[in-house]
Amino acid sequence: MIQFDFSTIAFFVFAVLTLGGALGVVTNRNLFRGTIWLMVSLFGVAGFYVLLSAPFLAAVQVLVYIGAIAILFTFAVMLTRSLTRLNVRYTRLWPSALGAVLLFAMLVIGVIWPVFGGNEMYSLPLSDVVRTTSDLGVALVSGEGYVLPFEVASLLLTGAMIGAIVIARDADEEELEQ
Amino acid sequence: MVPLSWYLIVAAALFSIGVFGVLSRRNGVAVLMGIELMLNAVNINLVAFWRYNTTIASVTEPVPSELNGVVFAAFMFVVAAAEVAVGLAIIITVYRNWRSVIPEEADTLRG
Amino acid sequence: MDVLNEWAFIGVFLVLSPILPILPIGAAWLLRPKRANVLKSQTYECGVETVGDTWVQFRVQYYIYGLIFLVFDVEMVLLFPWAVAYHKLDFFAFAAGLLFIFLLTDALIYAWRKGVLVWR
Amino acid sequence: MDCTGLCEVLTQGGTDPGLAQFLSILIGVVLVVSVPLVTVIFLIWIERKIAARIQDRIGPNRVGPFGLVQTFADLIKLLIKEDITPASADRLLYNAAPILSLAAVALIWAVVPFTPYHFGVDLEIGALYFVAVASLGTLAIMTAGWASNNKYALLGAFRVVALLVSYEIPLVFALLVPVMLAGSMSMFDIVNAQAGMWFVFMAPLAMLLFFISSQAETGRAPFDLIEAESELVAGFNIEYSGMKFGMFFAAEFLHVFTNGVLITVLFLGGWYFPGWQMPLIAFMWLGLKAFIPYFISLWIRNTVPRLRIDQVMRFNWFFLVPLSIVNVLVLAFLVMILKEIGWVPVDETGAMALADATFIELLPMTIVLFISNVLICLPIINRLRRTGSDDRVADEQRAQHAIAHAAGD
Repeated sequence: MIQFDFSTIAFFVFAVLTLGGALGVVTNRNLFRGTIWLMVSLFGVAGFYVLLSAPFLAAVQVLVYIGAIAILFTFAVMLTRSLTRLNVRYTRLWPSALGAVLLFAMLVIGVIWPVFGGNEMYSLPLSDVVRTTSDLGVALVSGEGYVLPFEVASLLLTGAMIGAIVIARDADEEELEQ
Repeated sequence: MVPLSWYLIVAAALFSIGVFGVLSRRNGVAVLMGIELMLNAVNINLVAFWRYNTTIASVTEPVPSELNGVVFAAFMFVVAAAEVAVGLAIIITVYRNWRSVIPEEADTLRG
Repeated sequence: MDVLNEWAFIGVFLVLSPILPILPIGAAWLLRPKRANVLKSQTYECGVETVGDTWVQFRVQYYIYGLIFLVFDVEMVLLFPWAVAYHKLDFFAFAAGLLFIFLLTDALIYAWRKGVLVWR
Repeated sequence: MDCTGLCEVLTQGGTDPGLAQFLSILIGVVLVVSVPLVTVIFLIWIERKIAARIQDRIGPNRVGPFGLVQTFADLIKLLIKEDITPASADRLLYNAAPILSLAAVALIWAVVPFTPYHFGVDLEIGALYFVAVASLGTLAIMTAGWASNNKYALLGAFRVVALLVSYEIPLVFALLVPVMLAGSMSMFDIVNAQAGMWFVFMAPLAMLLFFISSQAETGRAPFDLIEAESELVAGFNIEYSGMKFGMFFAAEFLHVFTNGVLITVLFLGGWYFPGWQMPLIAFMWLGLKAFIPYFISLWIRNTVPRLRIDQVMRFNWFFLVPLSIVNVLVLAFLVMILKEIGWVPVDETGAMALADATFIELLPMTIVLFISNVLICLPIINRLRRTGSDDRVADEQRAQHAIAHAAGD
């Protein structure tokens, strides 16, 4: 059935990294450590991208999440300082744990296993060939491709940057006045 | 190679952990971390479906729709980045004004 | 499967490269004197005992730099495929990339005009 | 998976194919890892010698011939130094940070093509891999600062991270230029595209930007204000001692040379040298060429005074970032136009292909691009000069004002 070759072992390693890291994020009382766990988890996700033959996404995952979003999270943790020492404060701990377990069970038993589990069609990728980054570039900017979302993404980023600067700057000016 | 359902199960587990994080934490930064986990679970699904479901007709002539999974995932990065940037900026400002990072306590706008 | 073979190399590299620093640190751990005492392991700040929190209040400025960096980093996600495909693009596709850069430069100009880029 | 070379030999010798493949990968990794390991030991000696000569000293000369064994003596000294972990530190992260710091630099070497036949691995996304791996170093610094649980360490880490992320933007924009010219992110393809003409002649500005920002990425003078070892506390590594401190320094020494190698691969034509091509000599060319940016980096480190943080930030956001964006735009536009008038070598599908072009074919294109770069630079240099003198005048006025004020009291 399932061969234990290199990629299968790698799959399990990345699954452990991803899910273990995610559990670390939600259970750690210290937010900085939570950020580090988040990075471990997202690093595992980058590994999945490699296994799924999308190495470009893997590099981007490391670049964007570990290089930038992690830094942003640590800055935010330090800027809202007293919280790092806050004892862990959960609201609705058990209801939400139960809800999450139920959600998982529903997804697996209700959707994933009946639809994709025994289906031979989804046991192997349909084609061995994969597209390169160069093809991705052509698809992103060609007229019949994704050029409109491409430009909208740029607008979204511009909007997010201006918005975030406006919001964060208020706090900065207030502080300088004091 | 592992079958598609394994990726979906891992993604479902990641999504559920993210939901747990969002629902149970009171700290705004921790809630955003949970949302990041959920977004990444979605991304795994997008790329996995793409990998297992796309037929590539010809190697030399790429059709844009053969890359939809990767393109969607790339746009998800954009969305995630915008969300983190604005979300954390709001949390910082709320903290400076109310000395609190608990979303429920910033309720001045409530009618 | 050739691609995975390459990445297997990176995977092994990823596991082995921490060994490079771990070996000397481990050797030092075996050889070095271990005579810790309370005074030695205090926080090294200025000789006087540490006062207050380590988590001093930081300025929002740091966050704004991180934020602009994040936006440019994500821009790279979409620009690198464009740059790789640049050699075979027609003029329309090329102009789409230029428009993308221009739109983001707007945000930079806004930040510039608002003066948030100046370290105060 | 394919099985060639060493793997093939092992399989014929009776080893299980999977094991043979794993072994061949393992041996490859060990070989590639050992290159930076051996290099860093000699780099420390070279750097100390060069620094000493610039400062009119002799440098290490007691242990071994020309002091060559000095580094090993220092290593032994570091091995038997006491290593203190502060009581209030986060032990796990405190110990992980120096390991991650050096590993992040060593990982870059996986994609460096040494010769046409000797390289770790030729990733399709090599250039992006290098940026992604380098960002692990930023996280290591942040972790070190936080885990030390020390005000100065944390402040130092914050400043250094703000500086690193700021200078990463011009670095990545400069990296776009060789990627655009070669039409690939693979380091191997980038070197091959320089067979006829090195990119340094087509895009000198991009190389300059890459060099300046990589100098900042290593935290060397004039960008070492965070560390400022001669006047301030050490910054993010204040609490580190013994071998862990040594690892941060080894990472820095190695990073400088790694940047030299990367500049060589991206802009100085890698293993190519006019009229002389052989595998082993190719390796030598790469090393020799890498020494040029490395030496200039050391030269700057030992002669240029340290800048203030506001100056460093202003230099980046008001000069380097706009300049790097303009550089990419102008280059993209010019190459597009040159392709229309037929000055760019193309393959049969009409796509730009520099790899098979000869020096003569590339010459017109290179001249146009070079002149455009000079034209961009001229107003920028003028602007920099004016800003510098304005600043100086303002500083002097402020000083005089202060003196007059003091005398008036």
